[in-house]
Amino acid sequence: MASNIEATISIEQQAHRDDVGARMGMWLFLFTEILLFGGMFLIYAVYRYQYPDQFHLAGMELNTGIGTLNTIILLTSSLTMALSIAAIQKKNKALSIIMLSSTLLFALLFMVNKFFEWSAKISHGIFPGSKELLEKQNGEILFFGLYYVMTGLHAFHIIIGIVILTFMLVFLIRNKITSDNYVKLENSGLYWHLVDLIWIFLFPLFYLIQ
Amino acid sequence: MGSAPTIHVETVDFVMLYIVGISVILLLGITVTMVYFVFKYNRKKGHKPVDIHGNIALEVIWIAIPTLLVLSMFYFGYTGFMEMRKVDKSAYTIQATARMWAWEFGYDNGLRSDTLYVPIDQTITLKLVSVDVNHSLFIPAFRIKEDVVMGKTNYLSFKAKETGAFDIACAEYCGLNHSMMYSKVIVMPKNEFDKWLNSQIEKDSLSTQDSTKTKDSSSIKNSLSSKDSPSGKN
Amino acid sequence: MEHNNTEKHGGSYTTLVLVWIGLLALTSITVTVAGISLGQYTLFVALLIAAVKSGFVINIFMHIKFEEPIFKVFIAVSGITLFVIFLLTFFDFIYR
Amino acid sequence: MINEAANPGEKSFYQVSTNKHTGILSWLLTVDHKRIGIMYLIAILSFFLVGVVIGLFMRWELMFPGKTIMEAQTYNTLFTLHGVIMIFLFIIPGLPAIFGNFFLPIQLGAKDVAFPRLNLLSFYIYVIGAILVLVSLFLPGGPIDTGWTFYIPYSIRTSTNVSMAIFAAFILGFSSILTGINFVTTVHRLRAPGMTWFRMPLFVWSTYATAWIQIIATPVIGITILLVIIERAFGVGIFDPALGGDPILFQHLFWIYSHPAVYIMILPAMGVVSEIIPTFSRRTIFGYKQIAYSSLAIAFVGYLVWAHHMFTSGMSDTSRWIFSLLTFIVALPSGVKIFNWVATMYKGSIDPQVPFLWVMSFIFLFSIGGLTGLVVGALATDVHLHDTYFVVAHFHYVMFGGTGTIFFAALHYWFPKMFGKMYNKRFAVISVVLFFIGFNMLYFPKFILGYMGMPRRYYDYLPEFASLQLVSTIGSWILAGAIFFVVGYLIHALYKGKKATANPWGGVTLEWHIASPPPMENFHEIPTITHEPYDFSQLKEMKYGE
Ligand code: HEA
Ligand code: HEA
Ligand code: CUA
Ligand SMILES: [Cu+2]
Repeated sequence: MASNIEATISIEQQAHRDDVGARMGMWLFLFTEILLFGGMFLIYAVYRYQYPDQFHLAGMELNTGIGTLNTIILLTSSLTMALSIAAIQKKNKALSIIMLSSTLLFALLFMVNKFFEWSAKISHGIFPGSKELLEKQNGEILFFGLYYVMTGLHAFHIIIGIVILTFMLVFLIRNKITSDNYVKLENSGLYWHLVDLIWIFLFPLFYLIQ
Repeated sequence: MGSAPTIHVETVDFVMLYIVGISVILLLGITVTMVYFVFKYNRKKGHKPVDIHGNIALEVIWIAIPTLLVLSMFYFGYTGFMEMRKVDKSAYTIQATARMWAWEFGYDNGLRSDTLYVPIDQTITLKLVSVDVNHSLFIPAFRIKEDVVMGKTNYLSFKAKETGAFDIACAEYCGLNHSMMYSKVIVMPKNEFDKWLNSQIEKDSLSTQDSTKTKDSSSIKNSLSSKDSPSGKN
Repeated sequence: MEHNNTEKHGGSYTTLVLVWIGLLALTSITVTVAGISLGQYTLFVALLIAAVKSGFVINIFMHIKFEEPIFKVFIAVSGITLFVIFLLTFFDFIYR
Repeated sequence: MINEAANPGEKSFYQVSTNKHTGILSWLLTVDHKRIGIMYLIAILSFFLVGVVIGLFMRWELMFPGKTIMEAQTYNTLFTLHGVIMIFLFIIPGLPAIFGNFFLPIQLGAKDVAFPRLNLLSFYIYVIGAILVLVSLFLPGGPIDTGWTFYIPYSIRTSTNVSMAIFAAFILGFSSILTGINFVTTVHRLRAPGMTWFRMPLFVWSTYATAWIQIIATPVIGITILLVIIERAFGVGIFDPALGGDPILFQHLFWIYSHPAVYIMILPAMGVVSEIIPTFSRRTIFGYKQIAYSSLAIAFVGYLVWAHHMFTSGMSDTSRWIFSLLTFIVALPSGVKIFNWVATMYKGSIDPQVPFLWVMSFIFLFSIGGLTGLVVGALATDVHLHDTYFVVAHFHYVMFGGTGTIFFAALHYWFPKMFGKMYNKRFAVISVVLFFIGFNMLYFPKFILGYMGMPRRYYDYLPEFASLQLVSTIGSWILAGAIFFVVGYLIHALYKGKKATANPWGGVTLEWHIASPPPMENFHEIPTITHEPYDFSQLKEMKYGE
């Protein structure tokens, strides 16, 4: 069988590097994320249109303080992410590592916050299928359903982001990402900013209905 | 299906004929041209091919003419449809309730029946509600249909011009016995309908009496009662 | 096919920090505005601010400002698609 | 230009591994787009086989009224599986994943797609999704019985294995998205020098347009599926009317994907047609730009019409007529293509070989399918025909008569290139004819049945429909015979077929400039393109014929 196989070529070694192409691929992927959340925003919009008052009522029960805090945390993490890329471009590896680590730190902080927020809600008996929730009006049930699903899915993206960024940190330390080959870091950054972008819309829609 | 038990029948059949007619002409035109070219320009005949990259005039024509055609199709479809959706103030309202897998028709005097009785020459508005999943009330002979959706009241209106019994089918998949969710609409003269409406108040549904009246195709309907087994005979 | 793979693009540290400050400022505005009752406009204002914020993030943090033009076309295409989907869906719910 | 005379001793991609493995692993771990294409071909054909066998069983059950061979519940799961397999496992990935993977890079003059490893990943995601579909059949609860549209609320009420099956569809969506990302990037970044946008073959154009739909539309069904699963698992109120949700909103989201998806199915097929017709007419395509643009147009306006599947659902009358109007407008670009194809035959030098015969039957069958699409696009008629066999006939004509036919056309057109073997042409002609007869016998009666009022997804039916149903069932056997025959002689050709030359048909797009089967790297050096895609003056310098 093997006798007629003489040459083994590795396409990967051969293929030329194309950073613009890589970023293009990443952006195309981000569009799928946007449309994914777009679908949920559409559901939100329709139900808010159908039950404006009940959405109002339910929105009052969310904690604006925690929401604002998390917004600030995420925005800052976006800044450190961007700084980390800028630093590696400017050949400042140390700064890049510091900034990336802070991004990770903020991400964790966001999750901790989220955890407290959710557990508070759950301890009040508001969670999908709970008796207290089912006693509420339909619009409120839908609001909390969406609240859990949308912020939950967003949190899930944060977790994935944490995993990705951890890998990037390792790459950075091990010089797999360098000042002339950092497209991986850039693409992770794009992903991270997208997560931030989605939060920018989630925040007013859930925490700021007053 | 020669007769026209409602006016929608004429409308729908006209729109159908119109679109299908144009379609057949286009289809034949395309097919004949294609087959003709294959013979005319066959390689065996040794023609030298001519590269024609395009022809603006032609390309404009075959966008413009189909546009006009489809707009006319849309127009007929639209007017025909709007005519079905007109709500008539004087309409007689009946509530149609769908459940897995049966229909129930409620009259305003509290009467309930699993067959739909309606008077002739009177606009009927069916208020459609579902107690479980989606169904769809479909009367093929009247060319009308509307889904029955839980949590939402849809309506369907029609005016029968002929007496007789016509099938009601469920056209939205609703589970195991979806194909057996048949009922009948029975169109009767006004006075008979009134008599029926008043005499039936004490007893509720009396479907046994109806099934003798209906024409053929009752085999499925009868088998409705025995849940799982469809018409075994045929 | 020559691509300059190591081309530098993206803002300086100061730009990034300035943008961040801007984003924080917009956040505080939107929180404050939500407190005042603007009636119907509350939602509109909140979304407007969110849109401005995302404009910053996309252009500066995500480097779109420095990217090849085709990227902007892509973003426009997906944005328009999303908008059309919203619009057409609402034709149902508004006219029910 | 390139015309690298295929040098005889050259090793084809079958003989050169892309990794350090040999044997089966050199395939399973390959990142070569051609090998991945072949693997897709095998996988997709296998699932297609499952789908058709289910289809045959359905026809068997429907042969006579009443119970013929199975219970109602079995029938309900069968048509669901038939739909799910045909849509998600066969026709959506079919042409792009097999022929797109194999030929898109070659036609662009590239050595591979932009992200070869992602390409392999996407294949495995496809396989995992497919396996999940099969696993869901055997779990407690029983196979899914909702129809491929899994409408709410039935899909959250039924006790069958809905979650698993639709999760499989979710997974398959990822595969589709990754393929789309790969193709868009490839087209933008890896065109050979001189390959300007308007020198790209039309198959590339249509695959490119398809890739955009895959990227933009698929996530919408992804989230919809996810929400149904979450709703089933945790009782979250999203669509369930018992909790205030709106089942019609679910339908909107479902069709926001699934209508554009029908163009995922048909666009690559239209691309193949635009390849085959010039090759066998030996002249350039008529209205190249119009065809190229209409592909893009179809991709984008495809988002405007989804609710034509919901004309009787109880949505507002306003949106009913808006969507009906848009539906008619959207049909126009498809019409333009048909006219351009026929015009391409004008003053050509037509050699009606097997692939061309498939294309002719495509034009006929797809036109019927498309034109009946207009019948159901009109409001008044759709109210009567919605959810009847008329719709079933419509979509089999466009999907099977359209894309399915072209699947076979593409297979016959590129078979010599992909495998380096030629099949028996006499058998091939017989099979086209049989296919055509069987197809029309199977599906044409369904138009009449639908008009007579036979609803779809019916296990049992009224006696008045019996004779046409019987005709339909007999047609399914003829059709099955034809397809069997095709598969039979193709497999025979793989082993015993004559060796194929580099350019048996006299095509001029790039794949015909390289050996059959192509060498590992496609091109020794990246070619420089100097011609329009269908410039047959190149033929003078090329060796062609069998
Ligand atoms: C490959 C897949 C495919 C394609 C290409 C199409 C193409 C079209 N479809 Fe089809 N359709 C389906 C797959 C497809 N469809 C499926 C799967 C369903 C059912 C789903 C389910 O419920 O399970 C469905 C259902 C469906 C419905 C809903 C029916 C109902 O449930 O009530 C409608 C309604 O408008 C419709 C319309 C159209 C139209 C107008 C086109 C147009 O794009 C067609 C354009 C083509 C032509 C018009 C023919 C060629 C042109 C000419 C010959 C030139 C002359 C032209 C003019 C005069 C315009 N389709
Ligand atoms: C591309 C899509 C596709 C294809 C090809 C087919 C193919 C077939 N379909 Fe399809 N069908 C659908 C897509 C498709 N279908 C969809 C989406 C639905 C809707 C489901 C729903 O309602 O949810 C549907 C519903 C549907 C119904 C309506 C069910 C109902 O409403 O009650 C019927 C009924 O007759 C039917 C019949 C058939 C038959 C007999 C075939 C046969 O396949 C055709 C005859 C047989 C062959 C062509 C092949 C035989 C070949 C071999 C055995 C060897 C092959 C081997 C290899 C390839 C390796 N189908
Ligand atoms: Cu009720 Cu189908
Ligand atoms: Cu459609």
